Amino acid sequence: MELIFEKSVSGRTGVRVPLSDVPNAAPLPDELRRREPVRLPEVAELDLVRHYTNLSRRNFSVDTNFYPLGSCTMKYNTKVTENAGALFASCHPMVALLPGGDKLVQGPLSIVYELERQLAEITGMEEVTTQPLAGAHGEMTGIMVIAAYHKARGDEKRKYVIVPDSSHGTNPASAAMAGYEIVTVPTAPYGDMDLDLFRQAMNDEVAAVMLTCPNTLGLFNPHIAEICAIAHEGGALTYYDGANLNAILGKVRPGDVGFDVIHVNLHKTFGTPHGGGGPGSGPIGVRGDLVRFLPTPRVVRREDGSYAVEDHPEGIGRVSDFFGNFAIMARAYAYITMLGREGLVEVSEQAVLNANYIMARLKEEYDLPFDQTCMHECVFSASRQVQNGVHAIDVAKYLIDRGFHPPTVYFPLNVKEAIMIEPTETESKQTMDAFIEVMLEAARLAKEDPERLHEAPVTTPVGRLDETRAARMQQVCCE
Amino acid sequence: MELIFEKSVSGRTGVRVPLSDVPNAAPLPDELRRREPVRLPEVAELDLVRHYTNLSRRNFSVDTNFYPLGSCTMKYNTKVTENAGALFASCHPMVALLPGGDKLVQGPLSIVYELERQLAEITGMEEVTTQPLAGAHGEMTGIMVIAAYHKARGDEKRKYVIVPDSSHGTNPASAAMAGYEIVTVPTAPYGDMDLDLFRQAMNDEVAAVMLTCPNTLGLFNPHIAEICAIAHEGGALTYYDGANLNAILGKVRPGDVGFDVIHVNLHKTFGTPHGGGGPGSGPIGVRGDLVRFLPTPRVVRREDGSYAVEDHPEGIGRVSDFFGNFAIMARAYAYITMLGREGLVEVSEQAVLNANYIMARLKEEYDLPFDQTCMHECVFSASRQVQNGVHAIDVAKYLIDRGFHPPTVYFPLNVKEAIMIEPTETESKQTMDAFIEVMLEAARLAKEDPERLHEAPVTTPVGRLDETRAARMQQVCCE
Amino acid sequence: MGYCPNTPDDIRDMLAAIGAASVEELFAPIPAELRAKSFDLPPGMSELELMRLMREKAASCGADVTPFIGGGIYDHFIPAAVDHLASRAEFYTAYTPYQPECAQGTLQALYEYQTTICRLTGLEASNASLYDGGTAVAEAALMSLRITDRHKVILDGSVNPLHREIVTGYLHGLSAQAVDVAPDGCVSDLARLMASIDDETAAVIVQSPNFFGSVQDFRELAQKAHDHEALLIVSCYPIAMGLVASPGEMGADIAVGEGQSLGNHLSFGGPYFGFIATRKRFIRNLPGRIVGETIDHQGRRGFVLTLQAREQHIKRHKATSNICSNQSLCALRGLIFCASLGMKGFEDLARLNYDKAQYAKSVLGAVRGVDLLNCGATFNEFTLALPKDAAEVVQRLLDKGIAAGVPLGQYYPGMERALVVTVTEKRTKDEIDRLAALLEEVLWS
Amino acid sequence: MGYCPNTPDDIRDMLAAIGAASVEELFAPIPAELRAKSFDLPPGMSELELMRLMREKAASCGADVTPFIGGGIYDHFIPAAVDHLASRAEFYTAYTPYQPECAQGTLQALYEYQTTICRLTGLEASNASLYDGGTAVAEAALMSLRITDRHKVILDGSVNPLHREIVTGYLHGLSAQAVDVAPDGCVSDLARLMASIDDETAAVIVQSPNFFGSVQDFRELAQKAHDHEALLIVSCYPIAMGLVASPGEMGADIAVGEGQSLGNHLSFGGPYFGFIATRKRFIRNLPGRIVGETIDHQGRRGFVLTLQAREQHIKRHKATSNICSNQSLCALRGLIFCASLGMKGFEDLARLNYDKAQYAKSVLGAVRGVDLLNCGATFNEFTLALPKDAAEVVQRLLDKGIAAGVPLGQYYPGMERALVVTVTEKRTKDEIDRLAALLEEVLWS
Repeated sequence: MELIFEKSVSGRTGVRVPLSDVPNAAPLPDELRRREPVRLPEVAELDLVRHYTNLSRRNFSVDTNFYPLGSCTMKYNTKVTENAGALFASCHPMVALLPGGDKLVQGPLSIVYELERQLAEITGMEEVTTQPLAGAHGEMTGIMVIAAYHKARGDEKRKYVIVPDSSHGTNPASAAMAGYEIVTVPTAPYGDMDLDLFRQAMNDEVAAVMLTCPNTLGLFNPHIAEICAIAHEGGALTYYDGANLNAILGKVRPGDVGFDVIHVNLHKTFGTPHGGGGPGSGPIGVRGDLVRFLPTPRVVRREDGSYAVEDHPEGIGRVSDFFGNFAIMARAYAYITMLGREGLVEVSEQAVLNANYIMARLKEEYDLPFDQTCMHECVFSASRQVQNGVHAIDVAKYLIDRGFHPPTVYFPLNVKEAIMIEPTETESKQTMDAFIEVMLEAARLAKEDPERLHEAPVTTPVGRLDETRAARMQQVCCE
Repeated sequence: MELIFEKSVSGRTGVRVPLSDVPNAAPLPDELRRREPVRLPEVAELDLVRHYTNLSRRNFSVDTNFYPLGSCTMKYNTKVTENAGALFASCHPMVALLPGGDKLVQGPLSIVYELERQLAEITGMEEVTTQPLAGAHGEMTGIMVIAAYHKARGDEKRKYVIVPDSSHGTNPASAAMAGYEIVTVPTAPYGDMDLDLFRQAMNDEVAAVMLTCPNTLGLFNPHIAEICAIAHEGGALTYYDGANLNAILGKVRPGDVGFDVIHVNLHKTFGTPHGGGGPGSGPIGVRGDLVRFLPTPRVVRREDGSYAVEDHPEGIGRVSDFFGNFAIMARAYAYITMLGREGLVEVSEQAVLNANYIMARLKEEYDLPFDQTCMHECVFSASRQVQNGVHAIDVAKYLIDRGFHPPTVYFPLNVKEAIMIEPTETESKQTMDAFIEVMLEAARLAKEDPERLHEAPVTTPVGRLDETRAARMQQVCCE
Repeated sequence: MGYCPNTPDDIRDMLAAIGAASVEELFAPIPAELRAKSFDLPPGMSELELMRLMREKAASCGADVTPFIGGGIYDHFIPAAVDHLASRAEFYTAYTPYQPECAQGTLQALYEYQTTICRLTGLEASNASLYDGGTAVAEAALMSLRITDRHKVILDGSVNPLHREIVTGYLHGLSAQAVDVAPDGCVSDLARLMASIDDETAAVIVQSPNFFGSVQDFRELAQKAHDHEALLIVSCYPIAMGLVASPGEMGADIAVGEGQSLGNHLSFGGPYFGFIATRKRFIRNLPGRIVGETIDHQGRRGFVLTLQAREQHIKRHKATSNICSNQSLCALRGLIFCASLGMKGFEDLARLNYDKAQYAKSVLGAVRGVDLLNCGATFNEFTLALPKDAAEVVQRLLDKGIAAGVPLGQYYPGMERALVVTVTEKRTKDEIDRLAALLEEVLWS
Repeated sequence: MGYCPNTPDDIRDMLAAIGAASVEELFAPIPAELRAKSFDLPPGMSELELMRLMREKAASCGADVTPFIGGGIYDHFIPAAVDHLASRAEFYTAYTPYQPECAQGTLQALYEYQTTICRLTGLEASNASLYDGGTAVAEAALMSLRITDRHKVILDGSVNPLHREIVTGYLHGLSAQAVDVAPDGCVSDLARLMASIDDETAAVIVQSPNFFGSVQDFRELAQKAHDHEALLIVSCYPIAMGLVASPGEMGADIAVGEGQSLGNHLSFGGPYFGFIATRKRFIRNLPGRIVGETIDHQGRRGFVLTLQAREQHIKRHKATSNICSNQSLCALRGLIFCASLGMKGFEDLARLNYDKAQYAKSVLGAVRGVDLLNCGATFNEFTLALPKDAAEVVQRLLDKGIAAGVPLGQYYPGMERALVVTVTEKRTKDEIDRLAALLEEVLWS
């Protein structure tokens, strides 16, 4: 399909700009003026609409396809929460920061406040801030809070953050952005961070340990309380990556277990759409004595029940401009409020049931490196298929031809040829059965007709793309 | 694709019904109660969303494809008018009919009133009613008004309505619904209703003559004033089918020419979407002495500038429940208001330019039965292609494979193998050039590889369907 | 410039291809004396200004009034998914599915819609929609004339008066006779209806629940009609079908109704849709479009417009109706609404309407001086007898932001003190209690 | 039951396939002592009740205040097509395009977005979006540290104070130094900025137009920075790019900014998007995702995520940034906004902002006791010197439904009487005149 720029016709106009009701002003001084107009596409509204409507049709999405992309929690997002989030479109955030402005924005302030309370209860933390704009942003914010904590105690020597080798790449990257050096602890044969190696890595220069639980293998680490204890004993704090929180709603609260800081991905666990890669939202929760380090400002509830915006002078400052990705937060607030206690517990129960079902049905044909009850996702390996020259990517591409978005492949890094499947609770047994059929078919084809898998996908507008060429050419915008 | 009913799983629930805040009531008496629940599909919201999202993707539409469906005026409908129409979603029409209710609905009443004034000015008529819910409904309403006029004059003998053979089928059908018998006048070799035969058909039993102008060949009939005069001389009234009004905005006003009644299709000329076959909206306009026969109620403007709903006691009664398809009317009002005088004139000029351009570019390869300047649409014949065994339908189906919605084929009935192309003013030269390329390609294939055309379409979810089987089976709902 | 895409360069090139010197030249076939004498419209405006104007108008549209009114149109809950799905551009910017290969989306949806209507009404064949409730009753009446080749229709007085007016207009043109049978209070006078049936009768038309809210058993009436080879036409309120015996169960030959309450916004009167269903043997007498199932040459299932020989574009003046554009998109909304609730949800929704109305009956009936008119069983509407003129009471309550009901005087002379109150699932107990309190206040203070 | 589809039968069958007796059994790997001690949330509600609650909250969201405020976020016109297209489910319910064959929609759109950003900023390489304006400035600062391998950043005091706070926080963790240079009134103190640059300097960060609304020429500053092999980072307001010299023209090495004004709703603070563009030679130092063009085995053009070796999922702690989820959908809105206006429309829009602000300057500057602070050239914001405390004035005007501007005292001690006023194309002459009248009233009565 042509680029919108390639559809441009000189002199064609799209949407009409409002007419002016004021006099023309004298122009800007010459040296401040742009030399040439911005070379934007010149298209009619119909061109625009047809272009992006047809472009959208070149995507798989949750609303069109089963999307079992492990570690991403691609659940279905209800349309009512989408509508709820759109209600605040005309609300200028700066009003809240004007003197006396807070009383005009009680609705959205109440949502910030109440969502923070809901998330605190769900995670077992004392307080939450919704400022971080994505999971990784939450991680960085959390590590900044941890750094502020150590600094406030005069504990300046801590320069390391420990992460297991199975962690999301964002964990070490976020800790590094916050100024720490990274210590990576390998996974033990039982699938979790090696406890002994962790013990060895701990010392009084460690600022924090970052864990994902259930981990990226979809396994619940029964040693997390012990890990927290070891860390605390060494003066380090513990960070819980809430990426996989969808598995444990109402079952486990990281705060109860002993974690000090957590981030949650509203776009994974709390039913907000992923937007083709964003926006997300990554609030963090902290235990009691870290509250004072949370970013400024804070939304507070006054005694009269009204809400106000307050500076938070001891905090780490501002990590985003206002209160976070508010319209995403409003969707999550609506989601939590609509599902309620029982609904949220059901989320985790059904997510875990669905993952175990797929695991049970596929494990005859695909290697299962850690054959134990999984949580919300299961990780296979295509190593058996590799013997026939078929790799995880080939299975993935074949699924596309059959109308399924592929699982995550080649992650986590500690499983060779990983195929990581997360069905989520919103998918039915019937949909999973159809997916399982095709996965089994792929396994059969791997033996009988591997070429079919190598050629896939053939039903898409383009076949497998030359990524090396892309990296070499560095063609990232059109001329 | 499966039917939604085939996706039903017993016990599965979709959207949650609100909880009750009142006591359970004693049940209805047994004989009044439904025996079994309605067998509606039992699907989750995700099933529902995925089903209808994917179903929608099996359609061509203006927003995805060029749609030159002659006589349907498939222009692009701006998104802002769509939004404007949606603003009145929560407005109950019965409020307007309650005592004192009119003052609460001044906004929508003003739209009804102003739209009627706009349409009156555009068509050159005295007054307009927006009650008719589609073009054909407007036709029937118009003929009912004409019947009431004759009756009020005590002229009871008139029992015929004259239509040309090239008219839309709705013309004779509507007149028949209003109780008239139909006299059909053939088309003369010059493409319009044969004037001599019309003269012969006229007598004092004729109630009305219904004309479409430009006619369904896309030709402007220069004799319309004469036809009106002949009709009026014989005591008949003249009805203008406004289906093709898009060609003459600001150029010709049927009221000025001498027509007594007109209907306009808001969904053709005035930029409202076609909805997969409806809803449309078919207001009618009438000359001064027919105003008293318009349906009841009327929206009027009081001296103080406020709007009221009034009974219209001499009128033909009610033809629909309230004020017409209001949300469609609101879109049309927004369209007319946004385009304004100049914009509407440009609509017709560009629509006519586009049609003549396509006509000029294709007439070397397709027979053009009436080779003269056309208005908003042009009608070719595939008779040359028939010599190679290729029919209009084969060209149409080939266009589908190439991403274009086919033109109207086999209409009008007075052209053999008709291919009726109406590009509308919203399409660019570039889009038409792409279409022309494919049309020329089809003409070439008709000579060189007719089988290619017979096999088309091959890119759609289904190939050509067995219509005879459908008519024989009469399977119109699933068990 | 308006919304036309062609640039001056495009226009120049196109004129060259045509061989015309100017766009105006293309209008030469129009004789000068036929040219428009006026075209006096204001200049256009941009999106921003347009939406400013439209929002102003929408600010005064009665949306803040709490509606206890129906009259055929009901303030029901619409699941968010309905708007999202029906606003898919591929649905709403397509036209009539004349080319089935590239319109399977619309066609399959309409087939599913027809199935839904058959199941709601308990009948066997539905078309793909009519304009609205009123014209649907009229089309059913015309259909009965065609089937029976008779010219008399008996029209129960408890059918929605707006609909009766439309039916009368349609029949009038065809010189058919409409015999009105006045209701007995709030219920159909079944005895008089039955007595009116004779061998000239094409059909009897009743409504369930009727305009006063009453639900009645029409089985005996059906039998009597059938004894005379006449048809029973039942106009029904689709939400009630979750609880109330369907037209099919009652013995109806044709069921029609206003589909608005199935997922269509109030929108000041439209667009909504009318539905019609009948026994399979009458299928060729149905008006409008019908979608049927078939296969392609590879045996793949597909859907097409079928039995088009009934329709105006083929049969012209001998067509079963003049209808061409129908209300497809509204019908699609109805389908999605039904599918989103599902079998159980639809029943629950109906019950909720019933329960709330029963609660309102008890609370409003307890207001000093207010009586319930004896309407027998009701669904979600009922009729109150007030101690004062109902129109006045309604007007005073409107000033307090509440539309208390439809006063009957304007439709039924002599019933000036009667008020039809509607209670859907959207009305809360608090709102009902508030209506009772305000009614008491308006009546007595 | 919540929104999970499986029925009791499904669950039974699935458990049988798993070999588990109950769902609870699947949670056996979680030791009992780790189980949640509380989960005290209220019961759920239905759609209808939820929307009732949310609409109540939205009724008090300040949407009825006329905003003459900016501070980085602007009340601009959004063409209807933007909402329609960005709400296509295939866009908003997809995820990061890791599988390019079934994500060409997102990928091509992001490629077009990157092109748009390059053209707006006058630079050569853009990524696929960052979080927001503030974090974009911070990412640019970090990028300059990586490129120069230095640890000092000079931060102009007229950069948005909210952004400066974020930059400071980001730099703090890395023990990098942020040198603040106070503005000279409403303009950057170019002399002091230039004097601050030395061979330790990674970058100078300025903003155009700056927080006070002023537009300045940074060419000399760029030259000075480049002389020291330091970078110039310009944070810019994209709408101004229709009229004001671009960062590229000014000699910037990195351009960043808040993308909200390009088609994103105000939404009480987000989601918006940050953008970043740079010279092609620095492309490997960009943070976040980048889409590149390539071909498939048949030579068909396609788009993929490229240069992923920079990113956290590959490079982990050595990545150029930790960013993973970005603001794709908001960037898509920005793209569609720009494309809907086009080259000419975008320029016209910028001019309209400029003209309206110039008009407002003349009208507000004429209010008794009010002066324009000397800001030099401005785009659509400017700073007033009031005869009273600006915070008080703003508060009193808020009570009259008008947000008159951002009082500067809270950000610039000593500027308690200064007020930054924003005028976008959405503010009408009448609203501007009304602001002037009310300002006069509040100041003097």
